Amino acid sequence: MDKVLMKGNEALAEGAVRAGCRAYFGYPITPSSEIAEYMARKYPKIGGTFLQAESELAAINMVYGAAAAGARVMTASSGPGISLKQEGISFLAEAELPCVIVNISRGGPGLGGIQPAQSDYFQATRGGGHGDYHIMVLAPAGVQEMMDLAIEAFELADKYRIPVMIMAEGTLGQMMEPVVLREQVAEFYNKPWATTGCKNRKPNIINTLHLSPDVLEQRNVHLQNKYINIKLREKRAETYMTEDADIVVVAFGIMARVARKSIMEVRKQGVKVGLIRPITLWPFPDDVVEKVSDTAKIFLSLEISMGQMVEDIKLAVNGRRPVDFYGRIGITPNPEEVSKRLLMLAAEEGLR
Amino acid sequence: MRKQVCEGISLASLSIYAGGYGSGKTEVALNFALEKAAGAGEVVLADLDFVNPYFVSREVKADIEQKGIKLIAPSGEFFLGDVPNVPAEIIGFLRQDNDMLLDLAGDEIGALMLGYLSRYVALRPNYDLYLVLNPYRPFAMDLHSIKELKVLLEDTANLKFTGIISNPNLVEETDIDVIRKGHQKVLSFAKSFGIPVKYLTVEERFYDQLFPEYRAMLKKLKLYLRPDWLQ
Amino acid sequence: MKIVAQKPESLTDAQFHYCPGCTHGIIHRLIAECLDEMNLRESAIGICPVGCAVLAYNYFNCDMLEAAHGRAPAVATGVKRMLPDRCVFTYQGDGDLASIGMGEIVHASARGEKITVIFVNNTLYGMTGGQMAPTTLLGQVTTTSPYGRTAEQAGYPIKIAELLAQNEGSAYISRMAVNSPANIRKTKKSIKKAFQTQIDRKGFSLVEILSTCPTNWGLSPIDALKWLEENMIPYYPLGEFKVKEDMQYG
Amino acid sequence: MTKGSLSFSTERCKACELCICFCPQGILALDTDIINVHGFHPVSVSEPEKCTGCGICALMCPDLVITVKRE
Repeated sequence: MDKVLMKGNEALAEGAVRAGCRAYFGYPITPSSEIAEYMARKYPKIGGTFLQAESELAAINMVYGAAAAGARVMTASSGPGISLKQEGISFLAEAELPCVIVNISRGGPGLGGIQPAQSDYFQATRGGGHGDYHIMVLAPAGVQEMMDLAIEAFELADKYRIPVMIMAEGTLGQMMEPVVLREQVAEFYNKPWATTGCKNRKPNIINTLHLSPDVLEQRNVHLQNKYINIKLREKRAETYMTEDADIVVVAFGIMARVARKSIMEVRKQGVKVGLIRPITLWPFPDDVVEKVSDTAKIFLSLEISMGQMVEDIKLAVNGRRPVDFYGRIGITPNPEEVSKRLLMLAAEEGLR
Repeated sequence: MRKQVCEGISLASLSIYAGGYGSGKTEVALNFALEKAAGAGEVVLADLDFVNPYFVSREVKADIEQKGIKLIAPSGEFFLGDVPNVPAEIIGFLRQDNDMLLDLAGDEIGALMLGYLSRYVALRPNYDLYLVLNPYRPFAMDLHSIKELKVLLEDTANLKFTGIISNPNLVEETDIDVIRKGHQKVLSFAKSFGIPVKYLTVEERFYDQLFPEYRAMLKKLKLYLRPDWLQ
Repeated sequence: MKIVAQKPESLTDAQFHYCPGCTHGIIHRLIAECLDEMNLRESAIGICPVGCAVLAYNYFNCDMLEAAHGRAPAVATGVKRMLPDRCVFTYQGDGDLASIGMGEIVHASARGEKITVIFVNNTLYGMTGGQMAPTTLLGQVTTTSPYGRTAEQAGYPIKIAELLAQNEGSAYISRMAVNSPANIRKTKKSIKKAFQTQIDRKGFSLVEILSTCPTNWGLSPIDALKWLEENMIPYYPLGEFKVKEDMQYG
Repeated sequence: MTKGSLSFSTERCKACELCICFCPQGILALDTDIINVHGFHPVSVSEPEKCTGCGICALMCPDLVITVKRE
């Protein structure tokens, strides 16, 4: 199969196109803008809707409208823009409107910087906006996966009627790798709930207001049941050399790539290290972590943040093993410094 | 002692690298600059990628300055910012007798910078404006798209291309076949534009095998900006 | 005997929750009558605001969406771009449209978004208990302008119809009132024109409708209509501010 | 003179009196003998024979209380 050399952002955008997404609403922000630029170029040629909104707020609400109309629709932004979108994401979650939201993440808080970071982990995995809700969060680790998970994200969104976020570091959005172009998705979910005009049926209403406390609680219970269902079925993680590992690194996105390189190095020096790479950040693959904690002696959360995912690992390990943390922000830790940290940890724990 | 450029007598060169996003301009410019720096004279490399400052020459500033290249790039706070910040000294350097290379950002957005500088570029007695092409990139895979890009770039830059640099690769997954097939494609594009392909750039691991085939046109590339954890 | 007036098909049987004498009910009926008469009910998709009309999805007998505060024009944009042959309208109050949703409405208009906006101006936030709105008149007492709105402290009331008429994308902009039988009839005609503008793909259409809030104004329904006539119409003149006949978008 | 006939969805009436104020014939009034489900005295017609079927009452009614027929 012929390969194409793509940037992560392009691969993700092309993945969306191949998933049948023909609507994009967005607002420019580095380092996510290529996704908008790709769609702006592509859609006029294949018949799709690209619209640069006046604000992130407008963009996410256009997504709300297009999703309500039954379309596969996407928006992309980066940290500060994702914060602005939270109002709409909360509404989308409650209205159960499927859509894909991309965060090509950069460092915060505030304007922060434009270099890669994973410090929007809390925002992404805890809901982000007001109310008791979750969105699904997928974390690709390579350019091919940017395309594959984009397609997967649309399938999951429609299957569960839930907004799905793809969170990828700025680096992954910008870097290039060869990609196999996936087949165009040909079969789509029926959406009898969509507001498309009530010809030959009763009117549909898409609403998030529930003034009666009973109804409000029922709605929340309904959402929670859906989340439980998703947790049962959709947790995803990749493991690497965890079977005999004393130290297990947990890292997602590009940090998992860095970790792999370090693990190979450190293993040469006799330290048994393995890797768990969460692919779904929500639902967090706590089952995999829990299982590995039967044999692992210590976990290391490796993040481009000041320590966020470490909390989910601790919840999964539930006190059975210590969980250490190493992270930086704006600067991606390189394999050498990760190796150094692993060797230090091994020495401290007498694992060498 | 720096000399001002005088028409007709200068041996100074100016090479400008333009092209689509991710066509390999920066790695090509870096390698060509280092090759020049290995010879004599002052080499100036201007990193004008303000659009999306990921994988830009200024990441290896210290390294290349050690090797005798003067790097012009946004400095201080703007070093890795996305604020357009044309270093004022670039105009001064353009008017001096030096070997200079301009590395633009991708697409017509990158070429806008050249539009801005074109009146100074025109003062140079000779310059090369290269279209860097990797036919494995989206929007660079067919003649129609390339043509669109070329026209857009030339209009924006207010200058015409003088040559093409063929840079066919799939990074780690490149093999001889990928290069040959890709280069064939670039040759056919070049033919329909009537612009010569000046160089074929390949990673150094392919150089020896391909040299008998392509001879002087072949240039080897060392990838300076590719993270080592990508393999 | 022929029927002169009855409940239009485009309204459900649900009773309005609005206060006695509140003119929201009249405006709902006018929209529904237009949908009926123009045979649009089955292709209509309405977007509700946050404000007193937040429950309007219970009343219109067509597909309805509830939007976040002020975002109805953005939501309508998303719907209309996906379903260009449907009739998409928003129903918004002055707080929703002229304050928190100012960005969305100005840009929907500037883009010439082919939607119809029904903008109900009653000079205050009715839902939250009568706070000052961007359209509150100078001197008017509200819970957040207890001594009367002053220009010094709160600036001047915004004239939305005039403002949006400036935009090239606006194809039909009017201001109407529902304070008398004659004005109600004119309002209905204007709503029809606005829908027709959308059907003809001419661009953005908006009808600003001066409305009452007897409860928060502290007036009887009939006195509220008088107050509207004496205080609002002089500052917010009625009429058509933009009627683009020739413009045709792609 | 044309003749009209009115029927009322009494339970919808909120007694706002807009119909009463605008009726050109002055033949509408609140029926103080009745209290509807909302606790209002709903509107009724006192002299039905005088109704012209002009429809202004229904035009002014915010609550879809009145159906008007005309000969």
